[in-house]
Amino acid sequence: MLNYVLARLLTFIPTFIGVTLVSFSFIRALPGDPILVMAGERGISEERYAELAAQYGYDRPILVQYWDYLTGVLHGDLGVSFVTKRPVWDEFFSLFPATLELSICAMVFAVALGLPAVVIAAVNRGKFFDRALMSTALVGYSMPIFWWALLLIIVFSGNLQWTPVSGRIGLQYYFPDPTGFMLIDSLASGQKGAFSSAVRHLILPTIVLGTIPLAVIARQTRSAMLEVLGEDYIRTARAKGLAPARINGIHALRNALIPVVTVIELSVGTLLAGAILTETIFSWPGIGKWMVDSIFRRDYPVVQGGLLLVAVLVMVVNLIVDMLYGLINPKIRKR
Amino acid sequence: MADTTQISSAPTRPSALREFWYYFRENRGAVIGLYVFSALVLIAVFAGLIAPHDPTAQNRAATLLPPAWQEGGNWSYILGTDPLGRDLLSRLLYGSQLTFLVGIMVVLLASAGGIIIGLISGFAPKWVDTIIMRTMDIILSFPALLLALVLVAILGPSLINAMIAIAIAYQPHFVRLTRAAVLAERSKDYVISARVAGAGLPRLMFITVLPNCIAPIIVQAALSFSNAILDVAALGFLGMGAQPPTPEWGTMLAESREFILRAWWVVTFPGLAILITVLAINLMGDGLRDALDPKLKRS
Amino acid sequence: MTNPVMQATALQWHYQVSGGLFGKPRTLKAVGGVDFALYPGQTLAVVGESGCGKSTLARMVTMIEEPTAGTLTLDGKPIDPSQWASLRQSVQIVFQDPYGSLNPRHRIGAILEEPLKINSPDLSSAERTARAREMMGLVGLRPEHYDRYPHMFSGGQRQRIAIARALMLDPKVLVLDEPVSALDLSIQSAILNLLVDLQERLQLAYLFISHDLSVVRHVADEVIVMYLGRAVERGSRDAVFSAPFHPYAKALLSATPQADPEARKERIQLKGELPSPLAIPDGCPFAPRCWKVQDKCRSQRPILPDDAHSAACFFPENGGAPAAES
Amino acid sequence: MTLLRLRNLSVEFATASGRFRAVDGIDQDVDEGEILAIVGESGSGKPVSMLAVMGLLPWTATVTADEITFDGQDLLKMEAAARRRLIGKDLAMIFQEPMSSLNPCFTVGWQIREALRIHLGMGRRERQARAVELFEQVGIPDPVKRLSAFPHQLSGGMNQRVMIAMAIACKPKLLIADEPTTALDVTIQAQILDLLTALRDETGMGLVLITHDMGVVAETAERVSVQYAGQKIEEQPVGPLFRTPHHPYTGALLDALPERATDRHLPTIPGVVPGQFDRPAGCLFSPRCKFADATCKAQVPPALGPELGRARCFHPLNTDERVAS
Repeated sequence: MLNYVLARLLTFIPTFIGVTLVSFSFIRALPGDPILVMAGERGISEERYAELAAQYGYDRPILVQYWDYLTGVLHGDLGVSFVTKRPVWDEFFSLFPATLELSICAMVFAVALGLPAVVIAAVNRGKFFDRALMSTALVGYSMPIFWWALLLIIVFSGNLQWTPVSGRIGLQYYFPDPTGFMLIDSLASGQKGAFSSAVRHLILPTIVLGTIPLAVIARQTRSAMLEVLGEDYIRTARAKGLAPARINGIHALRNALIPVVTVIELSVGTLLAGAILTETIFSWPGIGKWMVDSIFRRDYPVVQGGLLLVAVLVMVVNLIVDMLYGLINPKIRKR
Repeated sequence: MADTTQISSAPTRPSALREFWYYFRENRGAVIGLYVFSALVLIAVFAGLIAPHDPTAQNRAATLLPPAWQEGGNWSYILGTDPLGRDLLSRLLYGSQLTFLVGIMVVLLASAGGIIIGLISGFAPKWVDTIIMRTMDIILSFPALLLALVLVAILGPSLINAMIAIAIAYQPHFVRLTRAAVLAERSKDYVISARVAGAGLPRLMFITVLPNCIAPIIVQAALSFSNAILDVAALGFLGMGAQPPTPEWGTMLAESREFILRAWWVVTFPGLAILITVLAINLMGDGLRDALDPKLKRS
Repeated sequence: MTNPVMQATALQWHYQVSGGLFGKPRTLKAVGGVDFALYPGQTLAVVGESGCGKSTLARMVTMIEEPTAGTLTLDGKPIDPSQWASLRQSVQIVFQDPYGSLNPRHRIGAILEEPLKINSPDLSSAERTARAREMMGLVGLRPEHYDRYPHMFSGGQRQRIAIARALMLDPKVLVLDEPVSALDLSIQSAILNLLVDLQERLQLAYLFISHDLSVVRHVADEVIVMYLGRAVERGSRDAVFSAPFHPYAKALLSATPQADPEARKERIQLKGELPSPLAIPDGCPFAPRCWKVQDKCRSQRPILPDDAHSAACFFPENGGAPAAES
Repeated sequence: MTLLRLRNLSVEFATASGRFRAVDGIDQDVDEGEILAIVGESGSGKPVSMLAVMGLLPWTATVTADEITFDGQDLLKMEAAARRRLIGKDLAMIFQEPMSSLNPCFTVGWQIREALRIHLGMGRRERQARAVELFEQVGIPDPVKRLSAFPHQLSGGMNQRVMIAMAIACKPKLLIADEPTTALDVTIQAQILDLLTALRDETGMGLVLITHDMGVVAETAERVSVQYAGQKIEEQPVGPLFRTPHHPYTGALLDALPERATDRHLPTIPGVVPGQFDRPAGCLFSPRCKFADATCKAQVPPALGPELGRARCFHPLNTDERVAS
């Protein structure tokens, strides 16, 4: 297991360097001169140009620039936003809890609904519940989630007026946010109605963001279960006279979870891509909306830094999932 | 050789194609998906003949008309009109052309590149393989939509750039899949036989191994087809894909977003069109997987 | 006696197993020094259990794997990897699994003609087809099989196709890697007969690899018994089967079930299982499982003597000559 | 005494290309404490009848029978839950691939203790003690340590011993072994076969050995049932079967053994076992049989009397009129 962890950590390093290379070359790949782009339509004097070039180090060899960039990244220096003039690093971490809160809620929604449903479906294989679940999952999987969000808004915010359309909490509430998680901070503030407002703001984004992972988990777990149910050791379990519920719930599910963990790994990217759309639609002040806004504002240091941090985030989550994979797979754990 | 020559002929088994069709047909959803998909393809091909109006023609006198069956509707605009008075149905019909174009182009670009890189990776020495796989890891670290957004930001928003960006983001899936299939096939005896017979590397790659790796690639292609449609629509929705007045479904949604509480049809129909198309392709993809994946076959 | 068509001297194949990040890489000796000679029209059988290195030996002989050490000669000329391409025609192989050894996407005709296409590109396609059809007749396939795909055939017929393909290049040596192990008894005999006929007619040298002693007894002229990558006994078929010298060979023979209920015999029960090929004992590799092991066996490695019938054992059975120490 | 009684058992599978009859009207008795071998080549459906008894067939299979009785209990009429209490306890089975037949996610000890808990309701301590005892009984060295191993940490032979320990955990009356040694090396095969025979001698359980290896049959079995294309075509005690087979298929099979060869050329059986698409009308062996005549090709032969090994044949071998060549 230790070897597995270390070997996995070692692959992290080249991937990390590659990701920094991609985000570094992002500015280089922009059509036109980055300083001219920075200056915008106002134009720029030659002295100012040279000054800026020296300031940003654009006059030095490309390798030196990359080295500076890399060491800067490792020290938490991702540059300063053109628009807000705040360090990208600070902006990222002030917005990150909002995305994290939403993503965790969506994942919990997907797993808590998906796994039990699949086990029940596997027991009743081919019967109505199984078919209904799988059809629903396929529809969910095919859903353009930006449209799904609009539909939910029409019904729940427009017609029924149950849920707010945007933001994380009602405008009337104001309290300090030490954790950045609105659910926790609203409870801690002790203000009446704050928590329920936070919850109501969270419901629709959670459903929208959780839909695809839910569909993916349901479909993948079911096909993993079907595959596992055909294995020799399931026949052995049946030959022991075990009840179907025990065979499905313990012998099969335990094995089926091993491939499902890797599915979760692949859906991290999907989740973040979904966050971009969900946050934009619900004006959720998180990383996704920040990135889209920055792309529109041509705030390149933010786009560059955000791109890097999102990629590193995906890598870290994948690393954690891989460790988890090693833990639940005895063939790796006990080698 | 008296007693070795006489062997009764092989039992007649159903042909591979017949068997494929049997398994495909057994999945009722897949057959429905196939019918819907075929209908959509026909619509896309003959959009110019079916569409009642020019998709970009604006009728200032008839903006935000509801669908014909609702009060205030007009049968010349069956599904109603958008805020600029353009016929929704015609725009949807023309939009299907773009949708299929996008799907096909993305799948072609991503799979062609992915298959070749995957084949190389599966046959190359370990260090080349490692470099390729790490590179794919790097691309996979960026969420496809974000990567596409950023690439489009660099290249400028357009449908073509969106397709290229999405194809790049999908490529690693084809690389990984092809490589895994190649590695599984490469250790089989028939490949070693070909080597013993003297087959060189190109022959081994393209004639011996590749045809046996096609099944999972086809399934992945179907998946990528539907995902590409979703992602291009999402880019359009974010304003980074096809630009107005192109009748692209995602772009149409974005244009009419502000009217969602006033005119449900301008939002509902483009989204429904995306959902139905994607659903039909995914249903077919499931059928393909069932029919091509021997692991799930029961005999 | 004629000259050997192929000769192996001290053939070895080692394999580096990484010991993880901190463990030092260990060497797996899949084959640790084997000598043999193949003669036209003769069959050399290599027997042993899984992990004894017999399949690795097959891969070296067919030039799929380069030997780590030792030499392999063909018609008296040493084989060098740079000449593999031109020498491969002379050594062909038939595999155990008739289902995995034929390309499922190619027709039988294409499978048979592929070796010609690669090695004799100047042959016209009509000539190739004629050769393939002739070969199909030779191995007992019918002309209409030419256009069929492998999945339409039974295991026995596929094995005929595999044999036909191996013979398309007129090889001198045919490596048969468990050619009948996957076949049913009623099919096995027909394939064995075919192999016997082909050998007589084409004067082929067979390297017959098998774990099934009753099959080996039927087809072999010479026998090598392998254990953990080493030849522990070598001799003519009759000598090895009637009076095995090495205790392992004796145990193997006694463990092989005989299809005769009346012949109740004493079975030698071997202790334990095969050691890991990464941890081959220092002395005699068989020492941990041997019932007559002595201290000398644990510390010294016995060398297979260079006699017609010999065993790598210090205390051989049935009056064999004791082996020398290494 | 008869432990297991099957009458007119048939099993059909629904496949892509129609229904396939894997077992065709088999009658079979297994007595207490005996070793019965079921032999046949691939495609003869030999494990299917026993899987049907165990209730282990996939859902595509349809089982029909006039009678399936085990130990005086009618398995056909039994409730699923009651049947599960029987299976794994009085009626146990081991399989061909020991590596894949054990659940890779649980330790072998956990898997054995599970059987003890479900069927015997033993306490934690008791289960552990019994598991150790079972490992010693099947000859696994260092049982306490091995109990906490996962299947992938053990060799194939060791895993088969674990399977056997699990099967005999509740002292079954009948143990069905489906090709228990096919995946193992010869020397390990000898160990496992000796272990199974010794366990039978010790516990008096019945043993059904399903195999294709005539050598294993000759050395282990007491009674042999020969199957061909889903039918039982002959049944005799092991000695007479090898000496005087009555069905031409049995005879041809024995002749094809290389160790019985008298010549460089072996006697062969032309053709292959009929499959789903080429089932002959009359005797299933008639297309390959050198004695077959028009009757054989047209009519299904009934089973003969016990003095002729219940052979399903119109022209049995080794009768008084015609002595084997």
